[in-house]
Amino acid sequence: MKLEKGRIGLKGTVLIMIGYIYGSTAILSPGVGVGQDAWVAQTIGLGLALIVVWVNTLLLARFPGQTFIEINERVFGPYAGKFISLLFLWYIFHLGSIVLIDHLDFVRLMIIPLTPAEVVVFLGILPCIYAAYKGLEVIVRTGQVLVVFTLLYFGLITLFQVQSYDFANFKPFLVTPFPKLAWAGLTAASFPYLETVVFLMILPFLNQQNKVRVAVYLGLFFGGLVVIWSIMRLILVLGDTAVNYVYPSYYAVRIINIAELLNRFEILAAMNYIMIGFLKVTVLLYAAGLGWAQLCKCQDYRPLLLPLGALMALVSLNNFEHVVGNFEFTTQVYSIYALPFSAGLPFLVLVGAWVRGLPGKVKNK
Amino acid sequence: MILFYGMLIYSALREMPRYIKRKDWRGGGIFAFFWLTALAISIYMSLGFKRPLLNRIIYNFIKEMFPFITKLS
Amino acid sequence: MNRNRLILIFGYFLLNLVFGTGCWDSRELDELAIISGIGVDKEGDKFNLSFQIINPTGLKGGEGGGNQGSGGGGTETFVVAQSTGRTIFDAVENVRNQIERIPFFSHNEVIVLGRQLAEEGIYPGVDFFLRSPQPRPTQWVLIGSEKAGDILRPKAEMEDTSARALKLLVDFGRQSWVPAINLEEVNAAMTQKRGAYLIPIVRVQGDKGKLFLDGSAAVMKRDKMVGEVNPGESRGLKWMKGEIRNAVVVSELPNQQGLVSTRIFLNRGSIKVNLTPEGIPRVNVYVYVEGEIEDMSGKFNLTSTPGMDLVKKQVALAIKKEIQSAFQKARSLNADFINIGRILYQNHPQVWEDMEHKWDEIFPEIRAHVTVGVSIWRVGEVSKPAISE
Amino acid sequence: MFSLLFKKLKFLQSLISKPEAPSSPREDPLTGNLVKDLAAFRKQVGDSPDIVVREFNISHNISAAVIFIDGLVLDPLVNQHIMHPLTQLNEHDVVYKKGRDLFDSLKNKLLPVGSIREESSLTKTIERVFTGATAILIDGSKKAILTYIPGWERRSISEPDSEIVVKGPREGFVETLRTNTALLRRKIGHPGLTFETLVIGQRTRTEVTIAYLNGVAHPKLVQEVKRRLERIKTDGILNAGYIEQYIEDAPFSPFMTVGYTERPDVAAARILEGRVAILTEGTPVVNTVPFLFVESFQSPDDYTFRPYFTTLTRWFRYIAFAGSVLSPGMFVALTTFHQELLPTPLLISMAAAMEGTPLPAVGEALVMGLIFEILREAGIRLPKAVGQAVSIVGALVIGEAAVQAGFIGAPVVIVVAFTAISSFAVPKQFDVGALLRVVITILAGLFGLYGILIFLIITFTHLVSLRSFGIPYLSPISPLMPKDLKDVLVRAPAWAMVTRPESLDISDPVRQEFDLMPGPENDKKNQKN
Repeated sequence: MKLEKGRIGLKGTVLIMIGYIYGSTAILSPGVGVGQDAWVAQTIGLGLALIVVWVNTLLLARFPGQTFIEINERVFGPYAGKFISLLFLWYIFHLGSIVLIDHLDFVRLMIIPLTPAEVVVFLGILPCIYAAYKGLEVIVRTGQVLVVFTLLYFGLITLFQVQSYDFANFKPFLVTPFPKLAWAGLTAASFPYLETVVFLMILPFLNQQNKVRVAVYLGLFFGGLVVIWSIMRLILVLGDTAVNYVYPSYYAVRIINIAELLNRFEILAAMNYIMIGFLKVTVLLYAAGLGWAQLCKCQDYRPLLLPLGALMALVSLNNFEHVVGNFEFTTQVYSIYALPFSAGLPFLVLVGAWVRGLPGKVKNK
Repeated sequence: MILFYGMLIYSALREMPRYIKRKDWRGGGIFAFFWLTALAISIYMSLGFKRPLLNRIIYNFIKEMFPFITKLS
Repeated sequence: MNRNRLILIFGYFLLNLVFGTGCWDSRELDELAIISGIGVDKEGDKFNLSFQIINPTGLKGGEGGGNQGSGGGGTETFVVAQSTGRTIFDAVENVRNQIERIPFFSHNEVIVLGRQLAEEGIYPGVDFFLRSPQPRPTQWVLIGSEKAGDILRPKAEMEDTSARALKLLVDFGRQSWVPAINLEEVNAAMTQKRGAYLIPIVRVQGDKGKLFLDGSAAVMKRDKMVGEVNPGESRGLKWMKGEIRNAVVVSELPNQQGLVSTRIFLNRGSIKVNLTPEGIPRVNVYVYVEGEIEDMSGKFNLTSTPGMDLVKKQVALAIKKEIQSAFQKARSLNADFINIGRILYQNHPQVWEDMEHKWDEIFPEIRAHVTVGVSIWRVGEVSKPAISE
Repeated sequence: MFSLLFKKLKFLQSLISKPEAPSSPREDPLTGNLVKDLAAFRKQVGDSPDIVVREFNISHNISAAVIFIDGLVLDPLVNQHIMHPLTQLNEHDVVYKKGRDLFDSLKNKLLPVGSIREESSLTKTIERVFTGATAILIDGSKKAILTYIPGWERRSISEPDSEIVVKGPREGFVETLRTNTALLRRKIGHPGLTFETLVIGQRTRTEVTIAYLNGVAHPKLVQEVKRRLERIKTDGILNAGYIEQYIEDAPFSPFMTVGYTERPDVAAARILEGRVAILTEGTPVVNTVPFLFVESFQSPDDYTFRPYFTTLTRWFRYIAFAGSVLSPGMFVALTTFHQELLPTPLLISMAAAMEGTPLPAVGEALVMGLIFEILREAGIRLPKAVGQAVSIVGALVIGEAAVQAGFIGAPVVIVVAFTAISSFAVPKQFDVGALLRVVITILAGLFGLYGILIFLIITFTHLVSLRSFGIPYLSPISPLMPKDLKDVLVRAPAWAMVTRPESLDISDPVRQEFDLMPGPENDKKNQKN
């Protein structure tokens, strides 16, 4: 029995992967900590991620059309498999709550500062639940339009910021000590790129199963390009001062002022952050809901979305005591926390499948 | 908070009859699990206790396990 | 039927949402005190803030023939409120004791910092404006020649508020001689440990309180004012950065042949820092300008290539002089507002690492080599002066 | 409180759940005995004054009867072409005495009428008589002859008021189904144009015809349309709007998923694209399915003017729709939440204009919106002469006086006026526009731009999830079909629209040849070489 009947196309999948990767990096701009070499760190991170997701593609190629939860159960049997699935689901769920609060903190701090957090989060999770309820096809079709809008916005902002570009900001090139750079690269790898592990729940529904690898790599690569360019733009515009701001990319948009006429573009930026955050949270919520339903062999995943979404919102309210805690967490320990889930679990399962020789005689079926 | 209570009550009113109709006890069980957890957290929060600060705990734990992080970032 | 029940319940909660909760962030337009200019002064250990608040009713009367006639032309277009507090935000909250509306900073046009504050350190005076999401990072920052409050008080003659007039003055002046700097740039400049920067100084002239922005500027190191540059020196810096869009260079021709004014409309500039074999930085400045001759006193005949060459040479000399004077001032104040340190860091990071801690000793020794290229295309409609022989 | 409501709902449902036993049409064959048949006929239909039963004899001995409804047939023609030949027969002419032969000779030789058909069932006969046929019963024959000489009052073909074009045909559909099918036939000469007829409504017996182009429309689509139409078991269909509500995909959605038009050229164009048209007797409106969101922004004039201009106007329509939905909400959000986003001079003059108005901006926007909706409604329902007076009074008194008196700020009036005008630029979606507008204004008053954005995301997700007869409602935008954007983002010239819309999933995608770009003959040759 299939819980999800929808099939998604290659183009849409690649587009939502781009949006997903760009997601919270749009706001938080990771790796700015290493100054003008942040884009190098991002490139290192992308490179690492491109190597690591090889595992995911191998896994999906071994078990075409099966989600990570189903694969786990095949490889490790009902109990150990369920345990690994639980870890994975916890990660997705927790990531969803972090992303949710990242974006809504922005709304709360910059757009409607006096509105209580609960209301903002409640309103924020509503469209996510609705879209996840409508199923994968709708998520992808909605998402791809949002991503196209994002890319248009991106081009527009790039164009408008040209006058404040200072290419000297890139200099001096590579003065950060290597361990620091490597650490920043690792953080970058795990912060936007390896979060794509959630697509292990979505790619099985791709209508061309032989194109899974293409989808993963195209999405990751172009998403990486977008992120790297956004970081480069930030350095070009703000230079070293980028670290001084809580939301540097928003600030960089705020200072656009062309001939006293084209200014106040932050409305576009804010809309973009909310839309892209919606996309990311929706994907995560959907994956969590579908995962739980498959784990417990429910007949339908959709009823779970409301309580799960409420739970995600409530947990997101209980993640940090203040914005600083959020930044510390994201920049310092997140990569260590996430790597075992986002890189370790697929690897473990792949090794397990390889040792047990699975899937052995699929062809008899 | 009242919004979350509303959401939970809505979901219960909407889904419980369907589960009973379908006799999908397993799905109903997991639904109830999430529902009750969410309700518990809502009540906890609306009673005005200090928030549990999940990520703070993870943060402190990992910071202690890997002290080199502070130097690098 | 089930669906109907659910819709009812959901509707009940929606109603609850609409009526039971408030609209936390909404502020009606007529509840706002729209601030157009802020003056920050320091008096002892307290901050004294002056707000120039737009009075919409006054504008209404002045604008469109008066609505009910009650507004009339007599109402002021802006009011100035003052308050003191131990911090900026403290003062902002204190001003609410006097004005009945919510202060609203998003449309602030200029921040004027008092002279005393500038000497003691401006950071405590601007942190609030950087931190709060309301004030825009693109507003101009100025330093008042005296107290900032006195600068905001006089009425502007043609604009609604004097803050707006001041903003327009900066907007125009930054094309030629005013080293305009906005809030974001101030913040960026303050992060430079060894560098310095300029903030224009605004003066009040005459009894009527005419605002006056001549291009003299305060030299700031980190957040403290260490000296003052005169208009020529600040323009010297702008030549180097290539920021001039519209400026007049008055150059003297040799042998008492008169003066030539040239309008410069294009300016490119670059500062290169090289290292001599002994490891001492040496600055090369390249400036290129294009202009046209606007007027001339005397009998000098332009209708020859050597004549034009002479004018070009004199223009180049005048610009060179200004640039050198900027260097001179920077050396004498030991304030690197040309940002040579940063250029050095960007191009020779290792060298900079050695020099950074003794930059204050090295900087006054640095000499600059200035090259100015001038191109003049137009001479106007007169090629040969009427009184020439 | 709720329990009471539930009880009420339950009661209502119990009413609905007892469906009326449908009166199954008994097969009632004609006996061949005229007296008996007529008695049976009278028994079934009663004695209404408009039913004409004219009994007479064909050449003395054979009795016969002509039955028709007065008003549905053209009297003079019935007299001339049916009564005259039948009554003027004399014995010598009746070569065949009785029964079958007589019947055949009547049918084949004597009746100078084009549309003739036989019917052996009494019930069917009655049905046909009631829809305008003239029945001839002959003693001794078990079949009735039905002729069609319809002659009821019908409206002449005129230009539809709702879809006016500048450059194009002026004819519109009328209430008569047969006329409408004829109009379509005249537009599409290809024999592939197929009509299929169903009768819907147990009491009204309304004839509903579906029209499609065989070989172009997807057979599955035709099948699905027929299935949904056959599902309708109701007592009456008086209007195409009824049909819409029974067959649409998302009955709870505010967006319509069934298209409509009053123009034969539009209907023909849709049929040519592979859609199915549904013509309902008694309505000058033809429904077309599937209906896509982008169709609301197309107008027949788009295809008659130059491409550049129409591309521009089409974009104006998109902007107008966005404006009609968003502008009051944006106004509220900008003036009460995000004043920093307005340019300073604008903010100051708005602040000056709204100084001292008693209501908050949300209230002003909602009240003015309400007044506008009332004015519009009043203007539509009133006679035309009065309607103008209403709009003048509304515009002058309410707008001008309210601003003068300081009840309402002038900016609100400007915004509402802009909203009103732009909502008429996209007539097909103006109902949705009004609905969304109110919700967005309220949300903007509560949460500012954030509320608007959340609502827009939900609306967009909803739009994406809609389908109209299996076709995603938002195609070709999402799912993206780049080929189809030629008629969405721009309006390509006719010679460039080589394929039919891909998003409709039709059998025969190619509309025309590739090489149709016009130009002087020589140039074309040069290009080829």
